[in-house]
Amino acid sequence: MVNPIYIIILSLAAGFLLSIFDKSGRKLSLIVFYSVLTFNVFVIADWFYRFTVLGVSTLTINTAGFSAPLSINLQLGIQEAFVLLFANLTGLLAAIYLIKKFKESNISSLVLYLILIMGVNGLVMTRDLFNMFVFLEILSISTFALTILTKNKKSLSAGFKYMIAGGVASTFFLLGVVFVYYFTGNLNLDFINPSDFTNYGLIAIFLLSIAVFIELKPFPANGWALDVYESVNSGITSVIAVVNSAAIIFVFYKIMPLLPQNLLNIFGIAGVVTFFFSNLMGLKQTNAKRLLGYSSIGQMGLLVASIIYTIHSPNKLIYLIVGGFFTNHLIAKAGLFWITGIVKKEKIKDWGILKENKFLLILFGLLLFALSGIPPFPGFWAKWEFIKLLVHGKMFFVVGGILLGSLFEIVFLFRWFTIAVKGEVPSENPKISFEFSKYFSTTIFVGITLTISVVIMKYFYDFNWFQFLPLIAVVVLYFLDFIPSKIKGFLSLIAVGIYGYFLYPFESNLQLFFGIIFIVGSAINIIATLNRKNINKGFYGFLLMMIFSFGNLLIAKSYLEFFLAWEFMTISSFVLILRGKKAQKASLLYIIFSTAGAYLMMIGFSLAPNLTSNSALIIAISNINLPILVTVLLAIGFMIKSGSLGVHIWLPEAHAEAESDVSPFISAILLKAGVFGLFMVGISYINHVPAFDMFYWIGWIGVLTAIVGAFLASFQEDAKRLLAYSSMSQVGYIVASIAILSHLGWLSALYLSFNHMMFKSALFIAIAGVYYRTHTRTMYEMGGLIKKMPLSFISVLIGIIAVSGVPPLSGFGAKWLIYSSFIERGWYLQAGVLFFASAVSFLYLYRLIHTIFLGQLKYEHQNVKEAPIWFLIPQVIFMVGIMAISMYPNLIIQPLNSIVGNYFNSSIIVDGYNITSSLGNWNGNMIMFVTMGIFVVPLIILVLLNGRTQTVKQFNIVYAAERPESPQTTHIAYNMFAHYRKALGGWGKPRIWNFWHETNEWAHSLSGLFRQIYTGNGQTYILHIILYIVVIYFIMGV
Amino acid sequence: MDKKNIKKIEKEMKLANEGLPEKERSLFSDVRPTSVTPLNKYLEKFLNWARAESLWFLGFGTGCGAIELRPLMTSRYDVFRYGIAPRPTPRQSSVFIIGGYASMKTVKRIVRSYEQMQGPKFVIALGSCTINGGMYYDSYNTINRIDHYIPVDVYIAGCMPRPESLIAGFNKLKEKIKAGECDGMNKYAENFDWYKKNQKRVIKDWNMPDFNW
Amino acid sequence: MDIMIKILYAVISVIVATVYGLTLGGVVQKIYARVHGRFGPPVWQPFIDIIKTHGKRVSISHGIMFYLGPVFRFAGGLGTYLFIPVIYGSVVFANFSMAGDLLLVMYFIFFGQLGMALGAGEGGHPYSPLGIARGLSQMSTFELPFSLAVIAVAIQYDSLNITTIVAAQQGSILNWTLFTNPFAVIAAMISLLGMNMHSPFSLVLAPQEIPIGPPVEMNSSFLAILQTNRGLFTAAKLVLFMNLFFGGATNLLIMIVKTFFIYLVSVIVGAAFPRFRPEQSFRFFLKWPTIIGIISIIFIVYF
Amino acid sequence: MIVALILGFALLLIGIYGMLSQKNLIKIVIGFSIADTGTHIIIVSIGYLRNRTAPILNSAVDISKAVQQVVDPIPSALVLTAIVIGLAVTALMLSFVVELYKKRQSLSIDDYQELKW
Amino acid sequence: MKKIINRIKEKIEIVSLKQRDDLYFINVKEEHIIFLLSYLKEQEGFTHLAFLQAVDYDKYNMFQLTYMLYNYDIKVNFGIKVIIDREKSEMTSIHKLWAHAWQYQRELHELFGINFPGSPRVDESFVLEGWEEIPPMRRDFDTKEYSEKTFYQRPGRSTNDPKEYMKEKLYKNFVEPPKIRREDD
Repeated sequence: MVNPIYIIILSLAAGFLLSIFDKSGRKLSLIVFYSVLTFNVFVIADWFYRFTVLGVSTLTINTAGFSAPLSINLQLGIQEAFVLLFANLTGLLAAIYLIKKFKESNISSLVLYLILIMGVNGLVMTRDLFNMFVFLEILSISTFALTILTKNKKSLSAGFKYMIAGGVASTFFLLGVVFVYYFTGNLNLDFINPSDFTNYGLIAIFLLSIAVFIELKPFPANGWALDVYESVNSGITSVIAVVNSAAIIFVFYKIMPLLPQNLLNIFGIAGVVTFFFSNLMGLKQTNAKRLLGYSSIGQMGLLVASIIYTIHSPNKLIYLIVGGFFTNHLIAKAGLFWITGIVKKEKIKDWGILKENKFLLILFGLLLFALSGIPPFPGFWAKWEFIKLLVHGKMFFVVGGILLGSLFEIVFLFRWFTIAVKGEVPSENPKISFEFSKYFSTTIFVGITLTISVVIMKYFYDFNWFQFLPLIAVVVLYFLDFIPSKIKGFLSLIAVGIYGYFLYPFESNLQLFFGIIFIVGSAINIIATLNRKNINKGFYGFLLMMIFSFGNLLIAKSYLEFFLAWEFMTISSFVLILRGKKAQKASLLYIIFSTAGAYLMMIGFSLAPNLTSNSALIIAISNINLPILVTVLLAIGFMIKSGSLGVHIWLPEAHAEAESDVSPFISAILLKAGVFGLFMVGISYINHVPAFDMFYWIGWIGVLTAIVGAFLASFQEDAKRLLAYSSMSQVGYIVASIAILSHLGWLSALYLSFNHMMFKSALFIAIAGVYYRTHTRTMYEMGGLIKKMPLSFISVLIGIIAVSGVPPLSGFGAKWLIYSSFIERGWYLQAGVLFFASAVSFLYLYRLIHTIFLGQLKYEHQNVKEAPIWFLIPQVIFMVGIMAISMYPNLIIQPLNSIVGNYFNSSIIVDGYNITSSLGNWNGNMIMFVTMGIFVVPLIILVLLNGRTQTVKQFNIVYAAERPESPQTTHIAYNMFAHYRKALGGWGKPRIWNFWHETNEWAHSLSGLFRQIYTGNGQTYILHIILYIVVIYFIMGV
Repeated sequence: MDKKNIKKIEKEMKLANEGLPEKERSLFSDVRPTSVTPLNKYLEKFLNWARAESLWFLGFGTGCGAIELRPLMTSRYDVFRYGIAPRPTPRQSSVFIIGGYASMKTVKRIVRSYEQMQGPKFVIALGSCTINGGMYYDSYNTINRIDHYIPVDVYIAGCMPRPESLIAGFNKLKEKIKAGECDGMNKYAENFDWYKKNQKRVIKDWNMPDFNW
Repeated sequence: MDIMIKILYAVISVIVATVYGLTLGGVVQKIYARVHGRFGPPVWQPFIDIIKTHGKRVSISHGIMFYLGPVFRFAGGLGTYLFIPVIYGSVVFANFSMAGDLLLVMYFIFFGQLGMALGAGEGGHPYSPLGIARGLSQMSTFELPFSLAVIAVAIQYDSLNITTIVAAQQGSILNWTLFTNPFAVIAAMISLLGMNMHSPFSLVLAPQEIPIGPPVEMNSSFLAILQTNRGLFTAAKLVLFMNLFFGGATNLLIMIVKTFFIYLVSVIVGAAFPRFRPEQSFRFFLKWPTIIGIISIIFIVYF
Repeated sequence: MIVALILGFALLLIGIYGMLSQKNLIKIVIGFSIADTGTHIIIVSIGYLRNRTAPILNSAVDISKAVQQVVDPIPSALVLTAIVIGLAVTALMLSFVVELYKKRQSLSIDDYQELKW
Repeated sequence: MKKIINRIKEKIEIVSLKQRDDLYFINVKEEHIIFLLSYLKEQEGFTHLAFLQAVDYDKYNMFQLTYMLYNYDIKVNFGIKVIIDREKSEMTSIHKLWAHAWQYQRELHELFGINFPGSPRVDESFVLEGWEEIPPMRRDFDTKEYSEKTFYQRPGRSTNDPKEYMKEKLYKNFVEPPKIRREDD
C-alpha cells in the first residue's frame, strides 16, 4: 500500500530538516529520527508480508513519470524486501544502540545516519546503473563521515584508509558504468542484454563487477576494512559490517546475470579463498574486534561463493542457503559487535569478565554458536545444504576450503567462548556497566535468530517434535533454573523415563539394545548427579539435551536428522565438559575434534545415495550401497567420537577435567554413540562388500587403540585420567570386534559395549564418591580407604574384576567371545596383541584399586565417611546388573544372538547355559557356581585351622625391626610401573600427542605468516587493490 | 580360659602406648597379648613334632654370632637336612637366634621383632655375652642378661660357638620342643608387665607401642 | 546324583595333585641341594612345614581383604587345576573339564594372581605392592609369547578345548605338538620359566631385593594356604603344559613322569642363572620369545 | 574523441600513480582528485559524436533539429553528478587530513600504521 | 717433611715431635688450629682427614683433640693436637673443610660432651638413644658401677687370671721348654 519511494523521500527530507528541529532541542530531533527509521522498517515489513504470504508479484516504481529506459525505475521484489527488511531493522537497532552517543554528538551524525539508511534503501531498489553509483557514493560518504563518530587516532587513520580505498573502488565503478553505457547504450539493468559484452565489451562488465567485488573486501585487498572494524565505534562498525555489506552484496547479486560464466567462477573461487584465509588468519588474533573483522570478511566471502554456486539451483534452495548465510552473518555479526561494545575489553584473554554477567554470557554464547553453524541456527542448515550442493557438483576443492575454513573459525570462536566462560576475571574494573539500550538491541537480535531457526525448522524441513526435544529441554529447564538441584534431578529423571516410553516402539531390536544403553544407562547415571547441593544453573538442561539427542540418534529417519541429533549431542556434551573447573583446554580440544569428525560425516552423508525407505536410518541403510569413500569418511567421523588411536587425545582430557558426575555419561554412554555409528556403517558394508577391505584396517586400529590405551592407562597418576584411557582401550576392543564382521564378532561387540557401560559407570561413580570425600584425584595422595569406604571398595573390586575378564564375572564372557571370533576369523596376530592388552590391563586395574583403597590410610583421611547415598545407589544397580549377567549369561546372550541373527547367520549354538562356538564352549552359569564352590573350600580351611586371629592397625607391619615413620612414606603409589616404562624405552614417547601439537603450531605460524600482508599502510592497501584487479584481469584471460 | 572371658580381659587391660605421640596412637593396635593354651594333648604332641622338624629361624644378626649362621647353610654343615631354614620376616619364622652382645639400641629391635613373631616361638641365645654380659659385662651399653627382656629357651655357651655347637643347640631345642617345654610365648604373655618394666628401664626413648603386634 | 560323584572325584584328584605338587617341591629342593653339593631337606619337608604353619596358635590379619587374599589365591589354584582334564580318558581325573576350555584356564590363572595382589595390598607393607607391580608387569610380558603359542595350538587343532587337543596328540610320540610345531613349544617353555618364577625371573619373591615380596605380611594359616597352593598351582600349570604340548597322559604314572621333566627344565635353568633386573626381564620376554611365538603361528598357518 | 579518451586515461593513470607513490597525505588527495577528473573526461568523451555541439538547448540549437546537432546528452548529464560527488569526496578527504594533522602533527602516511596484522 | 714443619714454625709457634718417618705430631694453640688445618689442606697437600679423636685429662681439666691428616704425595701422617678447656668444652666445627667431619664431631659430642656449634646434626643421638647420664667416655663416669646399677647381674660370675687358670686347667703337667739363646739379645 505505501509506495516504497516514500522511504527514500522521507529519509532525505528528514535528513535536511533535522538540523532545524534540533534548534528547538535535541529531544524533538531524536523523536523524528527514530520515527523515520521505524516507518521505514514497517513499510518494508508490510511489503515483505505481502510478497511472502499474499504472493504479490514484484513491484516496479517508475520515477519522473517516464517508463524504464528513460527514467530510473526502482524495483521491490521478494529478494529486495528480504534484504531491506534486515538492513533497516539492523539500522534501527544500531541507532537504538547508539542512542547515548547520538545524544552527546552534534546533529550531523544523526543526519549522516539517515542519509546512510536512505543510501542503502536506494542502492537495493534502483535498477539503473548510474543511479546505483550515486547511491553507492552517498552511502560511502556518509559511512566515511560516521567512522569518526568517536574521535581517536586509530579511527581517524582507519577512516582515511577506508575512504581512499572506497574512492578508488568507486572510480572504477564509475568507469565500469560508463563503459557499459558505451557498449550497450543503455543504463537500466533490465534492458541490458549480456550478449553485448563480446570481446571488447567484456572490459566494461569486468570493471563494473570487479569494483563491486572490491567493495566486498576480497582476501588480499581487504586491509582497509579490517582497520575500520577494529577501531571504529562498535555501533557504527556493526552498521558498516552488516548494512553496507548487505547492500553491496545485493548489488553484486543484481549485476550477476550480466557476468560471463568464467568471471563468475573466478569470483566464486575468490570468495572461497577469502573465507579460508581470513579464518586461517583469525587463529592468531588477540584483539576481539579485529577477530570479528576477520570473521565478517570470511563470512562475506562465503556469502559471495554461496550466491555464485547456487545460481542454477531451485529458488527454494537459494532462499535457504543464501538466506541462511545472510541472516546468520548479519545477526551474529551485529550482535557480537554490540557485545564487544558493551564489554569494552580489547584483548580476548580479558573476556573472563563475562562470567560476572550470566545473561550477557548466554547472549554471547548463542551468537557465537549461531556464527559457527551449530544447529538449530540458520548457519547450520545453510552449510548442510550448501555442502550437499557442492558435493553433488563435484567441486571437492571448494568443499575442502569451506570446511577447513569453518574448522579454523570453530577453533578461534570456541577458544574465545571458553575464555569467556572459564578465563579468570581481570583485576582492574571488573564491572560491566549496564546500559539498557545496548542490551535491548542485542536481545532483540538473538530473539530474531531463534525465531528464524524455528521458522526454517518448520518451513523447510517437516520435523516432528522429536527433533525439537533437545531444544525444548534446554529452554524449559533454563526457566526452571531457580528450583533446587535435587528436584530438578528428579524432574529430569521422570522426563527421561517418559521420553523412553515414547521412544519405546523401536523398529529393530538393535535400536532397542542401544536404546537401553543410552536411555536406561543415563537414567541410572542421573541418580548420581542428584548428589549436587547448590542450584548449579543450566546443568540439567544440557544433560537432558544430551540424553534426548542420544535417543534421537536412534530413531533418526534421514541423514539430516541423524546429523542434527549428532550435533546436538556434541554441543551439549561440550557445555557439560566445560563446567569442569580446569576444563578450558579439554573442552576446546573436544569440540575441535568432534566438529572435524562432524564435517567428515557431513561430506560422507552428502555423498551417500539418498534413502529409499522411510524407516529408521539404521534399517534403511542396510539396503543402501554406500560407496567406499563414504564408508571411509563416516567410519573416521565415528571413530573420532569413540576415541580411536591417532584421534584419541581429546578423550583423557575431557573425561578427567569434566565434573566427577558428568564423566560417567561421557565415558560410558557418549563413546557408544561412535560405536552405534560404526554399526550403521558396518550394516551397509556387509550387504555390498566393495573391493577395498576397509574393515581390516579398522580392526587393526581398534586393536592398537586397545594396547596403547592399556599402556597409557597404567602410567597415569590421576584416577580419572586412568579410567579415561581404560575406556579408550575397552572401546578399542569393541571397534576391533565390530571390524570382524562376523556373527560372533558383533555379538562380542554388543556384549562388551553393554558390559562396558555398566562397569565403567560404576567405576567412574565410585571414583566420584572418593573424590567427593577426599577432594583429590591424584592417586598417591589417597590410600587405605577400604576401612573408611567399604561399599565403594566392593563396587570398584567387582568393576575391575569385570573389566579384567577374570572368569566368574561377565568380563570373561566378553573375552571368550572376542578371542573365539578373532581366531575363527583368522586374525591371529590381532588376537595375540589383544591378549597382551588384556594382560596389561591388569596393571592399571591393580594400580587403581591399590593406590586408592589398599595400602596406608593418610592422616587427613582418618575421618572420611562412606560415599553419599546418591553415589551408592547407581553403583549397587550396576553391580547387581553385572552379577546377574555373570550368573545367567543367557539373559543377554539370547537377545543379542537374535539381534545379530538378522545380519549374519548364527555361528554359535546356545542350549541351556552352554554356549558352544566352532572353537570351544563356555558355560557362564556353571563356571560361576564352580568358582563359588571352590572359593568356599579354602575359606572353610582357613576359618577352621586359623588360630586366634588378631586384627591389627595399619602400622603393625614388619618394617625391618623399625617403625614406619609416616603413612606417606610407606604407601607405594607414585610412579608404580617405572621399571615397565624404562623397559618400553623409546616406545613410550607420546608420538601422537606431539603430532597434533605440531599441526597446531604449524597452523598458527602459517596464520602469522599470512597476516603480514596487512602492513597498516594505507598506500599499500591501494596497491593491493590495483594489483588484485590486474591479477583477476589476467586470470580472466581476456 | 574359654573365649568369653578372654574378650573381657582384653577389653579392660588395653595397653596405654604412651611412648607414641598422640597423632599416631590410632595407627598401632593397643591389644594386650594373651597366652593361648593348646587344645588337646595328643594333637599338641604331633604339632610339637612338626614344629621341631621344621624350624624356621629369623635371619636377625645381632652381635658377632650372626656370622656363625651363614656356614650353617653351606654344604659343609647343611642345616637344611634337619628342616631348619632361614626366613626374612619374623611373621613366618618360629626361632629367634640372638647372636652375641645386645646393646641398648639392639634390645629395642630384638623386642620389636620377637613380639612380631607368631604362635609357639623359641629363642636360642648364642655366646656368653647373652648369658652374663661376657667380656662386655662392665660396658655402659651392653645388656648383661637377655632373659630379663625376652624368654630364652636354649643358651649355647662359647665366645661365639662354632656351627657344630650351633647344630647341637638346635638338636637340644628339638628335644625340648618335642618334650613340650618351650612355652616362651605364654610365659611372655603371662608376666608381660615384668618384661615391659625391665625393657623400659633399659630402652629410654620408647617411640613404639607397648606390644608390637 | 552324578554331581556328588563328580565332586568326590574332584576331591580325590585335588588331593592327589596337591600331594604330587608338594613332593615335586621337595624333590626340587633336593635337586637344588645336590647342585650345591649338600644333602638338602627330606622330600616330605613341605608337608611338615605346612603342618607347622597351620599349627601356629596366633595369627594377625590386616582386614577383610587380607583375610580373603590367600582364599582367592588357593581358589585360583584349585580352579585352574579343576578346569583341566588331567588324565586323558579317565573319569576320575576329568575334573570339571567338560566346560574345560583353554581361555577359561588361562584367565583363571589371573584370578589367583589378582586375589593375591588385593590381599597382599591390604597388608600395608611397602614390599608387597612392589612385588605385585613386578609380578603383574612380568606376567603381562610372559603372557604374550604364551598366548601366541596357545593361539598356534588352537589353529593347529582347530579348537580351544583341551580334551580335543590332547586327543589329537595321541597315537605316536611324533604327533605331539613338540614335533608338529616346535616353535610354539619353545615360546611356551620360555614363558613357563616366567610363570614358575625360578631364578632368572624370580622378581616377585626376590629374597635379597624385596624379602619374599607380596606374602611379606602373611603369617600362620594364611601362609600355610599359600604353601599348599604353591604345590597345587605348579602341578596344575605343568599338567596344562603337558596336555597342550607333550601329548597329555593316559595314566597317572605318565603324567607324573612328563610333568616332572617339564618342571626339571625350569629348575635347571633356575639353578644356573642369576636374577634379572625387572626391565631386563620385561624386555627379554618382549623380544625373542614373542618373535618365536609369531614364527610358530606363521609356521602353522602356512605349513 | 579518441584524443580526449587517451587524455582521460592518461590523467587517470597519473592520478593513481600519484596516490601510490607520494607519502604526503595531501598529495595523495590531490592524486585522487586528478584521477577523478580523468574519469570525468572519459565520461564526457564517451558521448562525443563528430562535429556536433554540446547538448545545451539554447539559442544556437533549436529544438526541432537538436537530435542531429547535439552530442549524446546522457554522459554529459551523468558527468555533472559525478563531478559533484568527486568534489564531496575530496572535501571529506581533506577534512580527514586536517583532523589527522591535528592529532599527530605529521602528514606522512607512514606514521599512521599502528593498526596492522 | 722437615721443610713443612719449618714453614709452619715461621708462621705460628708450635711444638713438633717425630714419631716415625711417616708419622709426625705437633701441638698447637686453640686459636691457630683452624688456620693451620686449612693451610695444610690447601697448600701442603694434606688432603685426607683420617680421624678426629679426643682424650679426657680431667686431672688437668682439659680435653686434647687430635686431628690426624694424611698426605698422599709424600705418604706422611700428621697429627695436630690441640688443648681445649674441659668446662667450656667447645671447638669450632671443621665440616666446611672436610664434609665427613660431622660424623666424628657428632660422636665426640655424644660420648665426650664436646660441642661443635654449626656442625650438621651434632645433637642427634649416635649410639646411645635417650641417654640421660653424663657423656659415658668422660673419666668421671664409672661404667662398671653404671652397668651393675642398670643391667641385671647373673650371680655366680667369677673371673680368674688367664695365665694361672690356663696353667692350672690345661697345662697341669706342662714342662718349661729349655731357653734357646738368640744371637741378637
